[in-house]
Amino acid sequence: MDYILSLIIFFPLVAGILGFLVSQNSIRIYGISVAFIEFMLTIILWIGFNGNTDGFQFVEHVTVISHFGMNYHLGVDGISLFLVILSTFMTMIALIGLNIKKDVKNLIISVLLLEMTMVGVFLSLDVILFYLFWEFSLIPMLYIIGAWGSDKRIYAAIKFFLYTFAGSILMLVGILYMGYLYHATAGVWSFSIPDWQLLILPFNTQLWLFGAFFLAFAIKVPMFPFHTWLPYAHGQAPTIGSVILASVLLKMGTYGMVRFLLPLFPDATIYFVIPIAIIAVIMVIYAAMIAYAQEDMKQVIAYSSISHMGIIILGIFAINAEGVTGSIFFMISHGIVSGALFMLVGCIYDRRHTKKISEFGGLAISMPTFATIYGVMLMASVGLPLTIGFVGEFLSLIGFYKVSWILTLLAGTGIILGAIYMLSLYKRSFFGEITNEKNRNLKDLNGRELAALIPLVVLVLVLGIYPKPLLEPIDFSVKKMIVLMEKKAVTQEAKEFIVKVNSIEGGL
Amino acid sequence: MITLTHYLVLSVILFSIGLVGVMRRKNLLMLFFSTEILLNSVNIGFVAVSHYYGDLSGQLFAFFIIAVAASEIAVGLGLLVLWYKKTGSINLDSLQMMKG
Amino acid sequence: MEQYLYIALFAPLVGSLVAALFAQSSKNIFTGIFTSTLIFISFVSSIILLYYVNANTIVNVEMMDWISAGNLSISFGFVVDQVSVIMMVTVTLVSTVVHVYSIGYMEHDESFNRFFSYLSAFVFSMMILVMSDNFLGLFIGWEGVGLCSWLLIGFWYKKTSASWAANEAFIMNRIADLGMLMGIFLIYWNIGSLQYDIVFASIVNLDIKIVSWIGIFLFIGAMGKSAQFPLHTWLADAMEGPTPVSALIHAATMVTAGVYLIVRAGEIYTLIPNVGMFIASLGAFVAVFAASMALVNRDLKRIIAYSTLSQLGYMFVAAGLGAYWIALFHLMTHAFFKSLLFLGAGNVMHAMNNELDIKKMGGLYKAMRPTAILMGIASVALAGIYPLAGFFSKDKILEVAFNDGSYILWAALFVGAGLTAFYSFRLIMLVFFGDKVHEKFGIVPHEAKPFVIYALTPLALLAIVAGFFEHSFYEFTTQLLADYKFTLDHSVVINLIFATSAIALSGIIFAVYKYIRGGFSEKIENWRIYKLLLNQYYIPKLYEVCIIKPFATLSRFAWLNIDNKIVDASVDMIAKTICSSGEKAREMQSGNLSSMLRWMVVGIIVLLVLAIFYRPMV
Amino acid sequence: MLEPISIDFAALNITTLLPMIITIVGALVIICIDLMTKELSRSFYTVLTMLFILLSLGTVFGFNGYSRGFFDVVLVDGIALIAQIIILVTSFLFIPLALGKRRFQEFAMAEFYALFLFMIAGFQFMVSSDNFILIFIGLETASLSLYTMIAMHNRAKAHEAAIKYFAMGALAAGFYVMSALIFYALTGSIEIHQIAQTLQARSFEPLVAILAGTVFMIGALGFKLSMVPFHTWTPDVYEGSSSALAGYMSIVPKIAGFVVAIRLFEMLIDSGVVWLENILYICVVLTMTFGNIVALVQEDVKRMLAFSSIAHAGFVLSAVLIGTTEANAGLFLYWILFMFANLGAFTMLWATRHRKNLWDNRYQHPFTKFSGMIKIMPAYAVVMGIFMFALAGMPPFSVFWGKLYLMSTAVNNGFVILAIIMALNSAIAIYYYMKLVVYMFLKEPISTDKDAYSSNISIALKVIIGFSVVITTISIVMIEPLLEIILNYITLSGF
Repeated sequence: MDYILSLIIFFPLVAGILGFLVSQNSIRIYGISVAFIEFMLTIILWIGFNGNTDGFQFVEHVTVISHFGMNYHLGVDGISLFLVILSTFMTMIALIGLNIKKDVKNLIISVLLLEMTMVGVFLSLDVILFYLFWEFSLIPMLYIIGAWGSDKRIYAAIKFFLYTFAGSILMLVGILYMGYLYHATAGVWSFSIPDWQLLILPFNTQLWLFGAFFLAFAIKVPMFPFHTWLPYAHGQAPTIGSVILASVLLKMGTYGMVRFLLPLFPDATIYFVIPIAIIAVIMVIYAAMIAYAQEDMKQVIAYSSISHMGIIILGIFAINAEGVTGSIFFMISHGIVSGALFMLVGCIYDRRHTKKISEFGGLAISMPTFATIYGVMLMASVGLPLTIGFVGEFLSLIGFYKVSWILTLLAGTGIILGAIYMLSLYKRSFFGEITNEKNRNLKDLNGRELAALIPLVVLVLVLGIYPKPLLEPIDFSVKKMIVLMEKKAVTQEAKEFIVKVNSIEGGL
Repeated sequence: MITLTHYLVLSVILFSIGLVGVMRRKNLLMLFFSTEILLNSVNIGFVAVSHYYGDLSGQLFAFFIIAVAASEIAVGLGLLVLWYKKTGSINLDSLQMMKG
Repeated sequence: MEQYLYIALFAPLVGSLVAALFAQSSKNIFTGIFTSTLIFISFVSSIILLYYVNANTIVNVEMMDWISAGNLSISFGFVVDQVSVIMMVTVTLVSTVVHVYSIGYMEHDESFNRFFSYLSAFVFSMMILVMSDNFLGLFIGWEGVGLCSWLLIGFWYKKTSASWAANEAFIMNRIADLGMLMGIFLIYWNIGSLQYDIVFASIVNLDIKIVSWIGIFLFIGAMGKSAQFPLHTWLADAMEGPTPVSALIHAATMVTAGVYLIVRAGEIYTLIPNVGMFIASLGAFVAVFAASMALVNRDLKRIIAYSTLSQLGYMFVAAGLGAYWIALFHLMTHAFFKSLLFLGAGNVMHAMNNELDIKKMGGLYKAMRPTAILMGIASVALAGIYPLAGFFSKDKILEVAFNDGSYILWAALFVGAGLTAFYSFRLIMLVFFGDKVHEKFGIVPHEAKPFVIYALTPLALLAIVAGFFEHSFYEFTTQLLADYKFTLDHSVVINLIFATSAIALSGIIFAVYKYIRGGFSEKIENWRIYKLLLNQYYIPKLYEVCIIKPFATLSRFAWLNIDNKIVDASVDMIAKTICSSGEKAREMQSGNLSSMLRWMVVGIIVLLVLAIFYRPMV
Repeated sequence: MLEPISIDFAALNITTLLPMIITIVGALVIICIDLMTKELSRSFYTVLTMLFILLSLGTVFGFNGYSRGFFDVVLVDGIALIAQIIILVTSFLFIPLALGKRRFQEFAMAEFYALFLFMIAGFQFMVSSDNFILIFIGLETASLSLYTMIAMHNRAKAHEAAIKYFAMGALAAGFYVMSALIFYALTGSIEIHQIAQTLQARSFEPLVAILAGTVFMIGALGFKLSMVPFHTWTPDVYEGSSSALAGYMSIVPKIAGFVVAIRLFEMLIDSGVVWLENILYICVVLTMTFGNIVALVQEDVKRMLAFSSIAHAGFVLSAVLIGTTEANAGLFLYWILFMFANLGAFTMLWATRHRKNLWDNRYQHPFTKFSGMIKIMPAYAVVMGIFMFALAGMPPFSVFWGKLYLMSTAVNNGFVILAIIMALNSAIAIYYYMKLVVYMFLKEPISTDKDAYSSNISIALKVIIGFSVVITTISIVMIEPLLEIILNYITLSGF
């Protein structure tokens, strides 16, 4: 078990490179097998994971560039564990659901490379290594969107790439500056997160560094007003691209916030809580309204992602165990639910080659199973209790309530607006008589699609009813982190804030 | 009495003439002449300064510049001939295949 | 004993899941019988539990953990106490009847199996709602019944109006649910737990302001589910669903969940009489407001729906004024007679080939005598005539209002009682008596199947006799709920009873008198007030114009103009600016040797000039 | 005054000249062989050249540390050594490009190889001296050889490129000697270290004159380093010359220029000439930005690479501005890593060189040419993609590490704004590199004729490409030893 993290990261890479040797007709099963083995590896990781231990586990540490303090440093804790599992799981599901025949080999190899980078981002404890995977993840995604997307795919791919690259390049400066500060304080070079977490920074420095990191994460999430790449990327990407993008890549941004912003810059974080929360609330409402106005089924879900990410951010910036744990759980649940929704849109797109809502109507008549699964996912998306979507949303909101009840109330309108756009989408496409004859004889979901979707449905329900196995380790790590934040905070207000939002009594 | 300053002023004037020539001349050959004037103006300066300091390295430099100028013009003229053979023109404006 | 709890809770779920397996296959009578049986089992378990609770054993189980994070720890916990067991019995009883009824009612529907799956799922959600021992568990049921209501209203999803109504119901409820969530958040952050017992034990220690806010937020939740003004419009539209659904969900059970919540959280509301007064006032307003709309409506089901709305108002008056047991009592009796009324209406609808306009019916008494009798009983009960159930519960509410000194409320309820009696009998008269208008449309009415009628008899029976259990009900529930002290003189009470009965009777008599002679003249339809009532005070219109349309327009505006033209365009503009500056800078690269040389010289000259004039601090 | 000069031969320390002597002798040998027989193939000359380069490299490795020789005009210090190593290794890797499948006439001529070796010798002199004369001689030897080699490609564009390069080079030479004259007039010396001492002793008075000298030196070196506004030759010359030579030109002349810049400018900046620091700051920013934004709008890959090399030069020039040991190490590290990526990219262009301009009237390598390459020749596309991302500074490929190190240096020395500008420029730069990737991977092919893309590919080229791909990809493990070596050399010479 000592090197399991390296194994998890590099297995898809090696498998991807070897994939060039596999012939075109077997490559799909090859991809699924690799993804399955990878998923099993992460499950083994979970089994081996000790939920009650401080700090990171399965740590690997090899010096790579000593002059520079860059190390090959991996580790996992409750915060990253489930995001890793989510990545491998959704990759597997997306590959099972894959329905592309054109150049499928290149596609599958790209997906495997992408899987490596996603897992790498979540497992890296060295910031340079983190940045490396973070940036590298853009390349396979560029290819996936640009080569297998719809008409405006190249524009969308370039936009996605440039936007996120431009955002993260400033983070690089931030990283370097942070490294410099660490060197100046500790006397040695280090880019390792556990080391950095011990570094206490003056308030003004924190503000600047916070800005540099935040921008990168905000674009990735994507936060208003940096979100415009997302609808294009989703709108044009092939199903598998959208699934992975929505379920994992966006989570990299919020993961970054939890991993970097909170423990490294506690004072700046607390300083910015309200402005960021306001942006998050705008995101929730604004994106939900735009989602309502969409004419394309996929765009509705794309904008709904933005809306939901707003609540995740709200949870993160609640700075209490309820909120942060909730938002991490919400990342996972949103990953599963939005992934499933994109997959469902993919199913109908495969049949009709259009995503326009006005082309549909009455699909429930011709495709009842499809409609049922869609309905389940829709309910999870609007956060119905006992589905996976509720737990995270509830915890995020309850967490932020302690910070500001009025903003929580406004963000809470997301659950209303979410119901509005989702139900109207469902009504327009599934209910009513069949108005378009092309929809009359559509085939219901086939075995491949069901194989991909049923596990998601099961997860949506099981984790909605029994989220404890996930919540417990997450909560443990989050609580540790909050204690650390309180210790590290340099300003009195920040300390008081943390104590305040983490204690019962006194509200409104 | 002609002092160092006079030589240097002469050198600067010649250098400026050379620069103006480089900027204004459209004939390749004339352009080469201008560059020669540039180099030789510097030579005057070097010799004068060398004499002023009683240091030989300036004159040494001047000799090297002369040598380099000679070889430079040899290569330059070679290129000019090539170009003339190809296009029948030694106008600078004819050299506009590549731009942008 | 726990096993009875689990049976009562999960039997409907099992039924629902089994029925769901057949959801896509053609009609199978088995699903109907199976689910009905399971609901009946649930009912029996509830009765057994009632017996236990009566013997003063309160059952409280923790099934398993659900959410825990930070200080928050919530588990699936269930409690069977005096309040919840009453609700359980009521719900399962009505559900059993509705299930059996539905076997007949839905027999020609292609989605028969799916219907039973949904219906049982609803019962399960409702059981969670009433049995949970914490607010979040209640919220599960709360949203669960919302989901089932959405599924069932939109059951005939091919009808656009049905799916529209379903969405409206869901969204309206969501608005209220947000309020409820806020209440839950507030409770959590002040008490640290959502368990009823812990919350009620420590609520007294809180600042009254906070308690008021909790009360207000929870009541907002209740307003949505119980369709109180201004969130009432969905209930009338919800009549698009199959009639058994209207009977079960939109009359007997789900809509009363709001009342249940207030009753359950009675310990909070007793601390904040101001909020209680507000609730009561709103209830009284709705009681009259809804009744007035029922006066003129011509849609059979909508009339009953408005009547439900009005009766919910009554319950809120009682709950708001602190007479929790009375609210619960009216809730129970209302469940019996109102579902009976609806199911009877279902029979009528079937007989009339799904025609709903009561002006197109008439004279059905001959063809459908059992139904007519059942509906008559229900209507008398609704009107509050001794000795039927409605008399006892409704009269008590008026008494409470009077006792409280809120004479305005009393007056409103008093007027409401008269209106109720009038519109109930307007309906009866127009449907069962008078001219056989339906013959013009070539409809031949027929009575429902006997087993359907038999299924309804328990309800009829209860509608008649339930009132006599008032005293034991009082004894039973006040073990848990706060008692309500009457301070009125006996003579005043007697007078009040007479007054109320008088106005109810006069309402009935007026209706019978008027409609036996052909009803009102056509002229009345041109009255402004008639139009106002017929258009539901133009409130749906108002929502349409002021909320739905602007929201859609604003959404489109935000998308097309803000998102595309400002946010996205400014991003593109940055890229374009960089590119166009590239194009500009490219001109430097003219390819002309002279100009290239000139650039070099210019560079040198500029630097020289800088060397002379630019002197940074050294 | 005229006394017999007696010089102890040992004091000449002639070994310091050994690396240059080997290359010069090599050149002469090649000429002699050519005189004797005309029938030898280009492969013979190529390999012979490589051998001489190897020999020279061997002698370079023999030095360790600071030594002067040959009347103290030759200075072999750390940066001279590291620069020589870079020059020789780059030359060693580029000369096999002569062995493409197609026959170009310049490679058939022995003179080409002789000139190549002369050029190397010239650059070697340039980097291993702090004497203005020797630097000038080295510069001119190298440049004159280079002009000739460009012209030997024997196409109209090559001639045009040679003439342009030549004319501007002559002007730059004028700037150079003018600068030397000014410094000589001010200090009476033409040795940089003596100039430095004298100037410091006089506490930089008269400043205007010193600055004037500096300005002309900026002009002269700026030309070599293609610094804005002295860069205008770069795209045209790259376009005109063969890809092999263009790639070479983007590396070697610049490293020689950087070494001279380090020697002169850092001396001045370290002594507190804030003016120069500010001007360099502006130049660095201008050069980076200009290179990048014009590269954005290019239609031809080679021209795009030319502009990108301007941007890269600007990026690296920041190291001169920062001027610490760390920064200089960063400069060399960056350049080595850049060399591999650039080698690969230009070799790829070279490999796809076709006799005719199939895709565009003017350009050999327009972007459209590479449309859908992934479908026609997937391996090529992937390899080219790797080089593009490497050049763009995408982790984990080579240039990223150089960029990281330089930016980190900037941050560590208080140039945070500069670091941010560098970062923003990288963000712009990614676009045009990605443009090629977009063409290769995302567009549909316009022709499926494999030969059109591989007309010049040969084993030698494949080996070179393979080598650079490997280095570019696994560069992460090379950083540590490379930095070790570079820092070792640099601290030896005290920069």
